[in-house]
Amino acid sequence: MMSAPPDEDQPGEELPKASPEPAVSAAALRLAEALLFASDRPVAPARLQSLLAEGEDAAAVLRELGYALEGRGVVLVETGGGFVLRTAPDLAAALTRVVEVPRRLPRAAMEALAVIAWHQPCTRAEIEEIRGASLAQATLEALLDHGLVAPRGHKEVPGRPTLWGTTPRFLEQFGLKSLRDLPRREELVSGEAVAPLQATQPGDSPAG
Amino acid sequence: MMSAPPDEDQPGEELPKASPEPAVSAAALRLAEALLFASDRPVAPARLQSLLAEGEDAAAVLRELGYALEGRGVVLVETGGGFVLRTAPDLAAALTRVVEVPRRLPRAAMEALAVIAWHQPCTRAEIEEIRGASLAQATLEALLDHGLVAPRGHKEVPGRPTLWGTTPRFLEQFGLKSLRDLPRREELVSGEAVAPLQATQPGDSPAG
Amino acid sequence: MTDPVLHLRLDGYEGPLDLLLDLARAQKLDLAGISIVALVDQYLAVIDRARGMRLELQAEWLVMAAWLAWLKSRLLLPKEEAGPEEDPEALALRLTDRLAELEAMRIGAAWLGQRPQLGRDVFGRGAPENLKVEDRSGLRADLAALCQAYVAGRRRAMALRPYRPKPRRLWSVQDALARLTQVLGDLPSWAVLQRFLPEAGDLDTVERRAALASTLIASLEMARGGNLDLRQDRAFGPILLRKAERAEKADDVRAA
Repeated sequence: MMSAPPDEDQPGEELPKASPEPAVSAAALRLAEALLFASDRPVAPARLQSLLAEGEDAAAVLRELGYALEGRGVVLVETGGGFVLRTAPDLAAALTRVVEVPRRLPRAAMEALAVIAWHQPCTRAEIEEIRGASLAQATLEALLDHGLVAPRGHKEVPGRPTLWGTTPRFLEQFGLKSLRDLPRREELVSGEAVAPLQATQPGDSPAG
Repeated sequence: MMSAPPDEDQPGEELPKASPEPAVSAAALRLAEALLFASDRPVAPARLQSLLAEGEDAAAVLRELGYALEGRGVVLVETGGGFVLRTAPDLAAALTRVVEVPRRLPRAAMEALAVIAWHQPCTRAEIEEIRGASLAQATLEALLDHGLVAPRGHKEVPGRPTLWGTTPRFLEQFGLKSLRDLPRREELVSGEAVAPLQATQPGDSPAG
Repeated sequence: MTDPVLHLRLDGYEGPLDLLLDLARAQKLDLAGISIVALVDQYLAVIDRARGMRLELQAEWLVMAAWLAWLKSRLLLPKEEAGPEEDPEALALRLTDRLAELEAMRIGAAWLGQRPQLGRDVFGRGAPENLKVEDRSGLRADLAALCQAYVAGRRRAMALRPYRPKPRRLWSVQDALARLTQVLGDLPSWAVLQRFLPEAGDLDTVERRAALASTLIASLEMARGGNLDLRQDRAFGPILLRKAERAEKADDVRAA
């Protein structure tokens, strides 16, 4: 039985990989490997020790296993109070499979995008007027991040607000050849053409 | 390149195992080991193939990995439509001392499972006819809970009873490559597929 | 072999077939060679003994007992006395077949049971590593959703806007009089009444009808004053008007 700390203080300076410990049996190595493989959490040396035959030292077995695994697809890592086997870090990229999980745009973003699509170029104030709701900065940024909208100059009114329009990426996303492929907005909303938008009426301009 | 006997680590000229395959690179072997190691489900050769360099053959790599793991604590097993790593069967006794083991299936469930395995697809009435006893709801539920059986359509007779069959999980559970690995019924009866009869004496287990 | 089930617990068996199989095994290893008559006797003996102890024997056990007793009586009869539809040899064969099948399945269960089982004898990866990375940068949106979003946004905006009745631009009789007076001088001859309406572009139906009515009233007023001539050749026909040709044509109007 070994209750003392493992033999790290023993000689063997020149040979870093040599095992100066008594002897680690092949059976102990197998058992350690199987236990580490099957365990769902880090294996503390004490847990391995309880499986080993008299005279075998868990710490030495683990060290030997670590050597044996060098350069293999799997490495021994000490973590969280125990040892675990992990795939070699340099292989992770090759093994990782990317699964595309497309997201939906939040409702506000989708509506803002629709307003820009049908009323472009238009200012943020106009988008808010047309939707009847304020437009959060994050929403506009989300549309920018997706590359769906882009600035299209400035409106020549006091404050020179940015005008927004859709991008070629927008056409691609919605399978449009050109903006003319969008249904006319009178077809979507009855009375749309007759009632002029407040924002476009001179008296309602926020700056004026 | 595997560890167990240290000398085999060297890329020696004369390979101990005859490998008529083109060539299995050390990198491919590492990759295969890491891939299988990371997964708890059988990995189809096609999945490995997609990761390999041009000219490498997944089947050959897996065969080579199987050789390399022989006698180790973790071995390569073909089951349920793919390859998977499992702890070596002979280590069960040692490992079960530290790994939690689920209860075994009761005799009635094992027998019903056998009937389904050898007679699939079959109806509940057919299972009961063969066993000469009704099939308790709990028994069927236990098999379903373990994912060992699944519905396989309906039998086109009055009442359209459900047909039952075994699952890929069944193959995994019992380490079978495919249903063809089950001994034929004649082999069972003739004793070619040895199984101790004593284990099935009715007195051994409570009524299922 | 004579009495292998002296301390029988019937509820240890999964039904009568199970017991029969056990009894048959005690007779011989090869089920094809067992004596059906001996098997029946053993079964009946067991049931009899069990019935002495437990009255609540299940029906299936008793049904099997009755059927076996009947089968035995047929087997013991001379061959010619049994009808072809109830050939006792065939029935006995059917019984042994069933026993053989149950036996096979029991061995099958044992065969499965002694294989190293996953999670009991062999173990898979305890902490599998997730090799999947979700790429959520993609966008799920189509034209239908875009249209729907536009409609939803506009509908909400319209619902929010306070109701403002649309201002009616009604063409008054005064307007019509002014327009008629202004335009009439340029007309060389008869022209339809509709030509004297205001610019039609942005009038809706109601406004258009109102303008028509006021223009007609205005034209009647002017005709009364002798400033223009009106003419309608037939009922519901077009109403024509022109600048009055003073005095000499006044009769024509009255005639019309």
